[in-house]
Amino acid sequence: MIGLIILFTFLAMIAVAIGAIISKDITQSVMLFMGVGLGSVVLFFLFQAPDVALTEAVIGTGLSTAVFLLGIRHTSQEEVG
Amino acid sequence: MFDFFNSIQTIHWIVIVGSMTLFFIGFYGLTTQKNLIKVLVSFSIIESSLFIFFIGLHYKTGLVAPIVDSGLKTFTNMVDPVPQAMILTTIVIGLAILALGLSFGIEYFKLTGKNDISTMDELGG
Amino acid sequence: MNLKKVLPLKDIVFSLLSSALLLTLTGILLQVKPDKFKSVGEIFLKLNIQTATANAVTSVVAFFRGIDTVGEVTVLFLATSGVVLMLSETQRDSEKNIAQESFILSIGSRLLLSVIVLFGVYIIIHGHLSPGGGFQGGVVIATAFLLLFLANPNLKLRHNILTLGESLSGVTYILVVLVGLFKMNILLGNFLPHPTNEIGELVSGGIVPVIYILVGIKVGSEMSVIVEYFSKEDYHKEVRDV
Amino acid sequence: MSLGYYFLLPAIFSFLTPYFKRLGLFVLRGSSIVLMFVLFIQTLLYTNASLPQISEFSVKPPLGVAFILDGYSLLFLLIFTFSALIVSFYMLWFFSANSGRDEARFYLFFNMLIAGSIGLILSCDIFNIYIFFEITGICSYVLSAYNKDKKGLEAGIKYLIIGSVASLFIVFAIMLIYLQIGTVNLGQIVQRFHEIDPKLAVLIVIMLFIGFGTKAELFPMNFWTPDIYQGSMAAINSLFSSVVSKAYLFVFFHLFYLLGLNGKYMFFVMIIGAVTFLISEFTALSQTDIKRLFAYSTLGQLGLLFMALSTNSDATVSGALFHLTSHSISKLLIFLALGILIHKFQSPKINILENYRSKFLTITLAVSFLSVLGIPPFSGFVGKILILKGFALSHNYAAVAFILLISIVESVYFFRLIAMMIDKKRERVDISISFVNYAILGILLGLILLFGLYPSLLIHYTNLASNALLHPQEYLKYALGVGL
Repeated sequence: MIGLIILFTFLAMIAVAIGAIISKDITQSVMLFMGVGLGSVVLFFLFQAPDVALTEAVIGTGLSTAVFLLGIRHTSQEEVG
Repeated sequence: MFDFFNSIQTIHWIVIVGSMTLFFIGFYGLTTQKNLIKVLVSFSIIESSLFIFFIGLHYKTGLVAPIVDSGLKTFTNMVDPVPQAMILTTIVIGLAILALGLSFGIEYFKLTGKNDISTMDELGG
Repeated sequence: MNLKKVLPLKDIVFSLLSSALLLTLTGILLQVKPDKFKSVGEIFLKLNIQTATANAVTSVVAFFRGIDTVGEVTVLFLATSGVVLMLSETQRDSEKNIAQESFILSIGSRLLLSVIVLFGVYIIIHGHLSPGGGFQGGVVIATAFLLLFLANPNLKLRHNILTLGESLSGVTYILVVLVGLFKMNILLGNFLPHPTNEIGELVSGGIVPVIYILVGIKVGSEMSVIVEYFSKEDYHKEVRDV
Repeated sequence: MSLGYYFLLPAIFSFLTPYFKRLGLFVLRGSSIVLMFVLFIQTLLYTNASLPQISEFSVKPPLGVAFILDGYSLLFLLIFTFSALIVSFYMLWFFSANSGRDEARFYLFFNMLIAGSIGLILSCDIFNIYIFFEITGICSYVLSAYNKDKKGLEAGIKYLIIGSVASLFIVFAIMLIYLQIGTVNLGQIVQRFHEIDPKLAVLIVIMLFIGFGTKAELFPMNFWTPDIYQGSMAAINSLFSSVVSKAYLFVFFHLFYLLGLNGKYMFFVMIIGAVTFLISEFTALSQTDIKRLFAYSTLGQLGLLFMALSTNSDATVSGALFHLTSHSISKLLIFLALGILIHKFQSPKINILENYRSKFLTITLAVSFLSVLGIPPFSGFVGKILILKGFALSHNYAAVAFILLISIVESVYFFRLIAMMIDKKRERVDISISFVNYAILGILLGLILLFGLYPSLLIHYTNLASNALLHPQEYLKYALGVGL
């Protein structure tokens, strides 16, 4: 069962990552990137690494996204600025 | 059918193929994207893929997280703690680089109104 | 380095090349056999009972590979200083904009603040017993400040206290490293008593929880500064001297 | 004495910078000088100690991390601490001439840049090396953007992206190494490296090569270097040229010889070094920005060093290390002197050399140009002749001819610059040089002459270094913690 969960998490992460790269809207791209982070949190929990999962959740996904979103407010929203 | 998916060999294959695909997506973004923020997003995706790769390959069936609870009293049958410690360090460093890069980008945008790294042409022979 | 005139052909060739590289990389990695050697981590797991720390990851981070964490804390410190250097303006106060603050948001954020900070402190002081520790707890505390900044855009943190916490915890951390040299003749030695039968208790593990508390204070104050500088509303989208 | 002080003391000083600033600018500037002085004195004391020296953290190696000082790192440590001391004095003049800067943060990054570079050369643990790689990296990014003008920020952004990508490759390589042999200690990696699956070993080597080669400014990953040099201040350039790039070069060759790659990859690195040398010196000919010109010159000399250091012969490597030291001193002098000129004329163009009038500056600059070029009786001559002698002894006459040919190209632009400096027809402006700068440039000039006339002073240390680099058995014994 765990193998299937891992497989589907990976598929979701890949889809979200492609979206984050090809999206023309920066905010959307950052929000999709947050999806990649959440997927990796799930995987870290499944791989018995709760410390890394907590760190990724708080730092890699939480604060990074916050810093991204706060930073975007000061720059252009569109791809070409 | 579930047995196939639960064997550690399959899980490792899924981890390798999945994380390398993520790595490639991030790498594609890093080389084709011109917006600084999207470059940083691609960079973070590559980092995440490497973390999953490393932690995933150190997971083996039947091992538990390296923490003793009330029940357990010995450190046996646990996953390797060193990779987790290394990844923890690398995640924090990634955030540091990200914040620094964003602050450079904001300041550059305030000066020039551009956040496109391909049009940076102040420097050159 | 003007990449404007990129031919589509170049893109295609590049994509093909990188896909080929990826396939080779994956192919090589798939053939990798598991390691034949006893890894450092397994030896650490065996030795871990001597440090009397219930969480093996914490003992690796704070003790066995403690110098990495000193470096990591320094990296964060440098990044924070870099962000402050970049985003600080000399005449910041001249054009202060008065943003309207929402009543419910500001009351709610103040109520939540204490809870979140408490949670962060819990994560920090239980770092050697459960998942989490100085870095995670410090960032949780900073998240509380982020909430506060979102609710009250005009809020200003007391930089004196933050700088004091940051400097003091950093210097104390280095001193802890040096005391190990003088008492145990090895840098970062575990000079506090750490009897192994206390494993799992709140006060156990010698210097490990001390280090994580110091790291927590330092990371918390640094991340709050980063969040404050990024959430400043002072920037307008006007372009200076183009 | 403990090697840990090399990292811990700068860290304490950096954490305390806000309080030094509150005590006054004098304390702030003085603190950095005191720090660098202490580190330099400690290094001088180590020249009399028995090598290698070790200081461990937490647990003894191979489990824990340790700092190890052997002959190879001692030479670099001397160069780094000396350069740092010189630059910290120079900054006294710089900040009194350009007041109103954020001095506290400059000193913070300056201290940690030196500490990070020293950490890179002392650490015997590859993950720890990665941490110092990032510390040095972040300090370099911020210092190149320190001016907060368009050029500086552009340099900072470019450097940050390139540096982060390089660090990704290093992280990947470290992960593969740990997956295969379960260790990050250099000694154990060396012991077990042949056990790694050969295909994977090639992959690891390529990744380490890309990671450290990018930062060590090796072709073809050095396209970014001139931009960074052009965008940042001259004082920072002197550090990039004589400390940071040398630290990465140290790690590159340390891993190169430790992992036993000198058999398989020697020819490859030599060719890449030669290409770097060739392209950089030819590109330097057409530069109009003076910092950019010397960036290409630095790249060229690094290419020469890569050629000579990869040869696996004691004589050539010792000569290359001599050349490295003399190049560090010359480039320190050149960039610091150019900093004075650039500050006076507020222009980085090459024609500022035609507009000043100062015999002292002309003499020091000309001497350092001739030293880089390898004209007797300056120290660069000894370095170059030792390299050529080493190549000739190993019957590699093609390399000898190549180096001599490229030196002719090099001489074209150096003599053009000297002609611009002594051209009498131009109208010139008097330039005043402060006492500190007289002292600094005088000391550097004296060293160039000293090592040129009495090379045996330095050859003792370069022989020690080349011996430690090519025969690392003692180092490995310490890294493995055997017999401690």
